[in-house]
Amino acid sequence: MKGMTIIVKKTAQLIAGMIFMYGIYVIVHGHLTPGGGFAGGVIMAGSLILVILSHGTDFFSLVKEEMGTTIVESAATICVILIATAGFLFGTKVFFNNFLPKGNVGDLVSAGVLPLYNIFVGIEVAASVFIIFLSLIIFKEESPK
Amino acid sequence: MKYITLFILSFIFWLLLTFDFSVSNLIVGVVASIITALFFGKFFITNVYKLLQPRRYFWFIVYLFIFIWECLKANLDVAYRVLHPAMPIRPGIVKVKTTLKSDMAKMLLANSITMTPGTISVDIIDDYLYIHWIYIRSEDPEVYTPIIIGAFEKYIKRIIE
Amino acid sequence: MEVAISIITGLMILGALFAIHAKDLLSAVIACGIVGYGLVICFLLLKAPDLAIVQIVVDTITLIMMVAVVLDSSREESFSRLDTFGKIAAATGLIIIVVLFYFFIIASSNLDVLGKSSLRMANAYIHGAAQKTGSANLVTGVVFDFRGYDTMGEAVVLVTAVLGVLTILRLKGKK
Amino acid sequence: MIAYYMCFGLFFVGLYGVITRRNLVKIAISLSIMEISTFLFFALIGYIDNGVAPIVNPADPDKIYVDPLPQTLVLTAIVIGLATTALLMAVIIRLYRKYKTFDIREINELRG
Repeated sequence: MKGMTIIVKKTAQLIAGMIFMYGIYVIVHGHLTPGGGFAGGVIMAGSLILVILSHGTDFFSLVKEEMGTTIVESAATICVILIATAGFLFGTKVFFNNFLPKGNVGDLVSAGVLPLYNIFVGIEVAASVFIIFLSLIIFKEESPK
Repeated sequence: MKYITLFILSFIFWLLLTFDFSVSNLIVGVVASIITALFFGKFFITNVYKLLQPRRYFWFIVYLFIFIWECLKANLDVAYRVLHPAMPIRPGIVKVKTTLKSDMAKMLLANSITMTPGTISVDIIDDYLYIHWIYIRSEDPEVYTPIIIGAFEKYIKRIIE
Repeated sequence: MEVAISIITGLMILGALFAIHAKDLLSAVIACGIVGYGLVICFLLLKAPDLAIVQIVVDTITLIMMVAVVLDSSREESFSRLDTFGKIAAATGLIIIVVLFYFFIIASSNLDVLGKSSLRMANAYIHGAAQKTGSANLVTGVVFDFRGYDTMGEAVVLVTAVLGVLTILRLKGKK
Repeated sequence: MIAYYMCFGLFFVGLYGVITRRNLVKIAISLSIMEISTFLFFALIGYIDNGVAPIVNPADPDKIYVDPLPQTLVLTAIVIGLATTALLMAVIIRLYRKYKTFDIREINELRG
């Protein structure tokens, strides 16, 4: 897949890291401000898509990247279920039990396991949106017109 | 080197976003900046030592004022053309040769031209910028080149090259 | 508030009608973007910033996907005269729509007036959630704590959809 | 009340598109329009007059908050909608590669 012109390339180089950083901010502060795992994950995927679309890559690195992203996605989903099961093992016997100390409402480290759920769901959403995009590109490269 | 620069820049961005200087927030910011640097350091700009030279920042501030002045003039010009009953427009695409060499400088020039009302940069091919202009004053390259990019080019050269 | 939302929804309806009737598929896809971004403004007016953030990013990515599908095709919708079967289908559709609208008018007498409604669970969540979960953002608290099963099911649906996309697209077609 | 009627009008526009169009991309667009009208309906149900966004400020507890429950349901529904749209797009692109058309009637005739 070909890249775009110099204007888009250079702007993407400067901006993409900052967009990724903003996605992390939305995820990590998800229990304090608007946002959370879903929104931040899609923003992170958007920054990765921006880099791929503007720079362009060859077929083999796309396939390699897709395999890595699939593993990341599955691992994140398993982590979500593992945390839920951990809640089952500690304290009262309830799935999705919030077993960590809650802290003060409004602090960054508070709300028990909710930030961990946010982080893993964010990784999972980012990885799956990125995989969908990658598979569309790979399919296009694979079958010439 | 560029990994470290991206790390510092994204940490500054994190502090601006949160504006919270507690220990936990700083630790999370450092971890997030490391992740960002690992992912995007490969794509970041190469000549990062230029970020350490103070005179470039001085010229950048001067350039901001020049840019705002040019933008105001162009705004009034476009407003005159829109409000005039006869609509004196003569749109077309012109090809401008620039003396700037680095890609970053070309990007900044193209973005400045696009943000000025009335002109839009369509593409860059080698040293030539293709620009859509709302009123083509003349068809001679010697005449229209200074009108479009003359004000920006010398300052951008001092900022980036 | 009601007037503002009605105006924006009216614009969304116009965009939707244009999207359905446009001849060029690319402009149809872009007109579909009007509906999505109008929804973002509605969410902001209805005090739902979480949803606004998610919707604006999801809509952009949906647009990217649809444009990617449309761009490498012939882009034009082939219009032909409706035959008898098409006419019957359209007439049946119109009848269904009219009947549904009649049922909606009957059912709408049970709806509360906009801005006065309050669900039974709402008060329990609003008063208890911040203390019980320790999360300042009530939506996050409800998503991951009280409604954790929903979220887990959502994650599984997402994984399944990705598996489906990979399976469909990586299949080598029969020669 | 007008807002509810407009919301249902949007739903019926989507339904009309699904029934009358024969182009697969148009059908996908109409489905996403129906989806969007449902999201809007949920957000309308949860709105309370003079309410603020459901983010608790511990210093000031006596505020009216908008109902967080419908927002939660919509939050998961939006992401699932993205996934289903992606799946639909994958099916459409696969069909186009095989039959060279988006028209469902022609695909029906060409099948076999």
